[in-house]
Amino acid sequence: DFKPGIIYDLGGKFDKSFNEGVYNGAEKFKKEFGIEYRGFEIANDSQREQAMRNFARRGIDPILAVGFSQAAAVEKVAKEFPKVRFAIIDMVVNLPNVESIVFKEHEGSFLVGILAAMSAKSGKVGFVGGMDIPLIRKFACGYVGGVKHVNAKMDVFQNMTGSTGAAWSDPVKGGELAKSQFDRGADVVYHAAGGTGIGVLQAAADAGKLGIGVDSNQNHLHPGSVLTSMLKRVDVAAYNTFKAAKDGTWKAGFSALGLKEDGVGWALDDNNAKLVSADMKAAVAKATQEIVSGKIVVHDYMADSKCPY
Amino acid sequence: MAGPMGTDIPRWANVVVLPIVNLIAAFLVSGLVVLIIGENPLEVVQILIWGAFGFEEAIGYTLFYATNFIFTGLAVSIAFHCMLFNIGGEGQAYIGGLGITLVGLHFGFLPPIVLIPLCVIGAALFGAAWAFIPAYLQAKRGSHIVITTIMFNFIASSVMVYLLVNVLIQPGSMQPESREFGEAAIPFVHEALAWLGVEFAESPWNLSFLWALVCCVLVWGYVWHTRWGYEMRTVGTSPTAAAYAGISETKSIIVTMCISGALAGFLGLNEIMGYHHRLLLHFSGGYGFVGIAVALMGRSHPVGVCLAAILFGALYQGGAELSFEIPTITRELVIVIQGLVIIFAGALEFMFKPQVEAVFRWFMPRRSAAAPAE
Amino acid sequence: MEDFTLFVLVLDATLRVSTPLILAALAGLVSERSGVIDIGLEGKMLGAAFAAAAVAAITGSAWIALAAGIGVSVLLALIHGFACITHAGNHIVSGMAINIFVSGLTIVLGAKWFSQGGSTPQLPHEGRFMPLEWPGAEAVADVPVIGPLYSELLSGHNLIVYVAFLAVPFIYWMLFKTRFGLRLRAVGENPQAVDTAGISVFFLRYRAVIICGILCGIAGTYLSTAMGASFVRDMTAGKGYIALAAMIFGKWKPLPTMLACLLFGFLEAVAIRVQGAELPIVGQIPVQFIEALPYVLTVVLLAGFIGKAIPPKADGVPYIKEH
Amino acid sequence: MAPAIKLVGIDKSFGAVHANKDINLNVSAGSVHGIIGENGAGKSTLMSILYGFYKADAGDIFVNGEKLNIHASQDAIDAGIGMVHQHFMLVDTFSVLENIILGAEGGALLRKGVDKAREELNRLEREYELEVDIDALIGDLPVGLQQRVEILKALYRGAQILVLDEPTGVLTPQEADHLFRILNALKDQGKTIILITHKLREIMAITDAVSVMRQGEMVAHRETAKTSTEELAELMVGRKVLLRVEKGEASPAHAVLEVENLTATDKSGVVRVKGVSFNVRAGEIVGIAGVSGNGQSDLLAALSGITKVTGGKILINGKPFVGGPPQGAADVRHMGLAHVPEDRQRMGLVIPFEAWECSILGYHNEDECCRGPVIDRPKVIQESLRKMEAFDVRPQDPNLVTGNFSGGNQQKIVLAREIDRDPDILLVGQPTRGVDIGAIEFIHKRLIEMRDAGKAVLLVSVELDEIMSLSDRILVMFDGHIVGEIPASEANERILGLMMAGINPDDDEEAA
Ligand SMILES: Nc1ncnc2c1ncn2[C@@H]1O[C@H](COP(=O)(O)OP(=O)(O)OP(=O)(O)O)[C@@H](O)[C@H]1O
Ligand SMILES: Nc1ncnc2c1ncn2[C@@H]1O[C@H](COP(=O)(O)OP(=O)(O)OP(=O)(O)O)[C@@H](O)[C@H]1O
Ligand SMILES: [Mg+2]
Ligand SMILES: [Mg+2]
Repeated sequence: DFKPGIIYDLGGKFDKSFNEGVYNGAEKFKKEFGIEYRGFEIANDSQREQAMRNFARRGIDPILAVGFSQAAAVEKVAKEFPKVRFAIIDMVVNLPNVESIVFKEHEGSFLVGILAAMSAKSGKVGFVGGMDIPLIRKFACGYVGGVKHVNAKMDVFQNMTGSTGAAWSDPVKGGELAKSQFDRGADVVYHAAGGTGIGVLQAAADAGKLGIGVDSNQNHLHPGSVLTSMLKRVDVAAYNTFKAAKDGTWKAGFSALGLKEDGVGWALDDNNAKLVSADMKAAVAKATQEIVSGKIVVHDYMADSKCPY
Repeated sequence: MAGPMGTDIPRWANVVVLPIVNLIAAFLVSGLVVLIIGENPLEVVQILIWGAFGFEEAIGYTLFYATNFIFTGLAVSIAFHCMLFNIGGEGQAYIGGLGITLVGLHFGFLPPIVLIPLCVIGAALFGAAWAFIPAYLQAKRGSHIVITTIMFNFIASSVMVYLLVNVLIQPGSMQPESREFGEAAIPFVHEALAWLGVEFAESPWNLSFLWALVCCVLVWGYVWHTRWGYEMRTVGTSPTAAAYAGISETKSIIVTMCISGALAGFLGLNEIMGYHHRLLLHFSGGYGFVGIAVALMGRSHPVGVCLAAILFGALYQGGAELSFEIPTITRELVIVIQGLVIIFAGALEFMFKPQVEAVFRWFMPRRSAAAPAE
Repeated sequence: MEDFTLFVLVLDATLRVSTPLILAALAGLVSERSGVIDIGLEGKMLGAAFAAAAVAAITGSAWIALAAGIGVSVLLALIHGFACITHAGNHIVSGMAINIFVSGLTIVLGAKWFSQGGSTPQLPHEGRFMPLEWPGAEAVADVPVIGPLYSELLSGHNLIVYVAFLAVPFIYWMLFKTRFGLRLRAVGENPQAVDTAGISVFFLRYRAVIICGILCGIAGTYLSTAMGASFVRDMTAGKGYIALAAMIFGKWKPLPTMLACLLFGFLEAVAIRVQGAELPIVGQIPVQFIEALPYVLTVVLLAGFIGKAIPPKADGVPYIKEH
Repeated sequence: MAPAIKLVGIDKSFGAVHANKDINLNVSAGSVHGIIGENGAGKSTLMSILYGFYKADAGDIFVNGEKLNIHASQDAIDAGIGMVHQHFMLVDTFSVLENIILGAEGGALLRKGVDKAREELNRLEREYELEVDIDALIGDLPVGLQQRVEILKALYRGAQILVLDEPTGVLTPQEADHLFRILNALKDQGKTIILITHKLREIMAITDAVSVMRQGEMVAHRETAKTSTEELAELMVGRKVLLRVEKGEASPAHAVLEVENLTATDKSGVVRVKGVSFNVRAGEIVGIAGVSGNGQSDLLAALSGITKVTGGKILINGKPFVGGPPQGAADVRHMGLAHVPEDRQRMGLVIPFEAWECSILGYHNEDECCRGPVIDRPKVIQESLRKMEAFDVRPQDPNLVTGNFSGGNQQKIVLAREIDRDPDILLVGQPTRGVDIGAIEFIHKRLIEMRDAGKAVLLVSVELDEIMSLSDRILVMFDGHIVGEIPASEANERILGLMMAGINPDDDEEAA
């Protein structure tokens, strides 16, 4: 019988960020098809392999590993259990029984950068990252690209919350960082900081400024104060993987989900409808089109560890 | 604390029975927590024990974690003998891992028989170096070592993130990790057993475990059988007597802390050289702090440290199986238990002493007529 | 002018960031003045932050939340007291244990109650301590110098910020001008002297520990219901340890302790703004360096620039009395 | 009239130590009542029970005829009992005033109480010759003044019954006389005084009645007028006491230890030894007398290499010695100096160590203890056993924890270690403090033997009897200086007492 499983990364499934996105996708799958799945949150690095092997041994299939840190474990365990199907998000593992899913976060960030630039009257916007790692710089770089695409003279303040794991879950510091950017004149602040971002959005709401959410749709957190959210559709990825496996259409291989694949995007709903003018919608739509068509190539920070904007 | 009382209670009552009573108390309170979150404590215990010892892989994992705890537990306990409270095991372990990584990255091509001793040296040097500064400040400037080692944990964390993100990261990789060192590594126990023709389930349990046991013996010998250990204990118990005897307090503090740091640094042997084969962010994952609990439980004696380390290893492994089996129980339950063990075995160490002694007196022939009236 | 406003804003942030440090450092000060070392400030704040956020999420009242935060913190303080005062346990071990225990328990309970991986839900406005605008703040905001000082720096903080700064003279007064303070200081220096003067050492120390709990409770409540708007795991992020360092800096005296807290707060506030900026000569400073700066500074200062920090003589020494 | 204090059947044990055994005591109102007993006889314990500091296992306390339930010190204070403890109960960082009002502040706020206290204290100071600067910090005051603060503290609380626990241990004979004048004044005011001491001279000088304790028991009560020192001494130790040590003439030879213009500081950097010069020759015992705290301890520490010498010269066997930590104490041993420290519990021994471990303290790096870095345990234990036999340490068990030996036996363990290696010079500090009379005789004999074997001995003691009976020459230290030297044959208590107070006896005679 069909029993899929998920191994979440260290942040845990309620990180309000992408682990939670995966969780939402899986829940959707569960509701739709009435199929139970197993989830496991690891407590330390050594448990990745253990949990994966545990799953595989108990006949759980497919196994979805969330986060780039799981790559080594997937590589190892997938070799041991060649009959079990594995999937990994945010990293590539080249094995015949592994599906690798990565996202082009820079493209989504580019779009919200455009929106930020257009709604910032002061000409200044901000970015608050979580832990200072390349992945987050990739978000930042795409965002800067979008802002400069609108107006090359605009200032973008950038802050990283810190260098330890706590940087993902320090909303108080996130709030302070955002406040400092508002103090310096920023009108909109985009966060890619997991739980820390909650503080960023809160600070924006408290200060009467705008925040931009990330990963999941966070517009509802402070209606009217969240300009939009950069969507990284890990929920869709999780859902699709499970569904494909159920339907027997699952394929190993590599997919990079960008705008074209609907893997990233921006959120528009009742909560932010008033904040996004027709002009802005048009500009984003245009940019989307140009990116999809290849006319605009958003720079990927991780390709060369540089940000040209 | 309690003076050398001329009581008629056998020594092992305080050394063995009391810690067990404390442990039971800690587990009873933990059971209460389990009840509060609406689960059945008995079932939890069952799963914990089965998850820790119920099958070969579980045993492997338990002993893998135990190896970590032996290293950090020894580190804390040797410092205790010099009356130093080394809260910095975490940072020293982390930096020790850096030493191993540098060796692994530069000499990964060497055969294991050469590489592994080099790693041991690398870990010891780096761990000791990180302990040296707080030790020096304590010995020479009187800066409180508890505070400085706490600060050094935070500093180590920042240093390592900086290095991983900017220096050691594999070019092109998004992960703040070093590259893999190559083939050479400390063999896994299941591999080693396979050479001997014994089959054992695969687990991260590796031969660092043997080195941990060797360290226990070395620490035991050092503390109780060498003149350096003698000097260290003298400084720890009576600094004035040490000054009288011409023993350098400064030297003892620094040497002890360096040994402590080196022992903590060995954590990386197990985690990095034995299992991950590359440097990970936060691989020290709190093991340094657990070392405090292990040292307290183990009464700072290597045998006690070993037993306590296995206990905590079992908790970690059993706890993982537990959250696997009962999803409503989060993995942090193990941290709660850990905290309770430190409270009961450490801070409330002697709370049950009167009761334990009373029980012993009950069973023992009375020798002193003048038992106190309390 | 621009620079001045910016500077005022940095000071403003300094006040916000320093508030929990001041409360926690004063808490540690009262405790250590009575002879009880407390490295469990972190745990007490964390416990209070959780309790406050949890209660605020359920009741929607900031005041009940504050009561809950204080209640939990005092309970933890009493456990510490029970270990250190009644059972003559090791103060550092007890403090450590409480930190570890609380960091686990808040998540276990939080996960059970709110099913958000240990966090609490976002708090509504009534569940939080919101900024208080002083009369006329709007009006004078544009007056040069005075304007920003009044409307940004003084006005517009939440109640707890003011409480923290008022707590400093209050604790000073309590320690040095009252009978209770005299006895409390005496018990931290020479408990036998207090005992033979006919005063209970245990009761005095318990009261000190309770005051410590109350202050930590306020600090924790501030984190989750005033500065932030929910509880997240390990949200104290080392503030308890920084407060401890500040107390040592301040040599166990209220006013210097507050200044030390302000210094650390200022550092953090500046760090947030310097981060990522290109500075002359040194270039861009790595964020990790800035993050480690308070810790490095603490070590450097402890190593000699503050002279000798002499703790109360009986600090951390259990008082054992034969009966 | 009912006795001021009446104790009936007081019993108290600390674990295995039975400190007070069924004690009865009557102290009549308006008298000075002495309690004597050897170290560890249980005097302090008894008084601490009276003062509510300890709780008796059994027995009743009556004050002015009324039965009193004393649970805490406050009850005793309320009943008008004041106590000056053997170890002062003062807060060093507080002012005199703060110390005095502690516990009797007169209101929740300090302000009012402080003003009233000033007035009251001025009155008390004048009335009883108890002058002291009430705004000075306690830590800055010499012990004699600290004691006055303790007395003031008790009087301030309105004490009618004053207990003084060995008040003269820290005083010169002259200061002690001043104290006795104060006590007499108090007595004239109708107050009752209990004076604890083990100095017979003081009992005879001031008390009206005296009770004797021995090993936890109250063995006798006497009216002072109807007893004698000899009787009291015998009651105290339970047998006839030999008050003089038998020894022959000394035949000193070359100087083994030469000290020239030595200065030294204590831990906090205060100069304690101020330009001291003397020598100790082979075959003689030189005694250093002085009230404790006048630099003797620091002199010993400097000579034995524990602390750094800040000026002057030390020659051992003609070779210069530069001491100071960390190596000093080890170096000096190699030069042939051994040191029996004043404080055996904190210096001479490591209390939680086993006896064999303590038997090599300071010599643990010597070749005979070790094979390489490893301590040769069997050999050390055997050596330790041999030394225990030679010095009659009981019990003869090298594996026993040091703390479980009695005080006298602990002292013998230290002596055995230091004397056994046959040093050229032996420094001895307070060799018989807290040691029973039998052990005292033994220790004194060994010191004389060492002298007769041609060794140099430097003896520091606060017991004038000990100094006078053992030494061949006596140096007196006062305020860091050596203020005089006299041959033992010419010394008596009065002369030494004056010198110990920094007064030249010749001047004093002229003045008289
Ligand atoms: N707190 C305590 N715990 C254990 N034993 C104690 C304690 N206080 C006193 N004793 C023991 O009780 C006995 C009597 O001690 P106490 O202090 O009353 O003697 P003392 O007559 O005052 O002697 P000294 O002249 O040395 O002051 C001693 O054997 C001592 O070791
Ligand atoms: N703190 C203690 N712990 C355990 N045993 C003790 C302690 N103090 C004393 N004892 C035991 O009690 C006995 C009496 O000790 P104490 O010090 O009162 O002896 P003492 O009669 O004063 O002898 P000495 O004259 O040699 O000092 C000793 O044999 C010792 O073993
Ligand atoms: Mg006494
Ligand atoms: Mg004795």
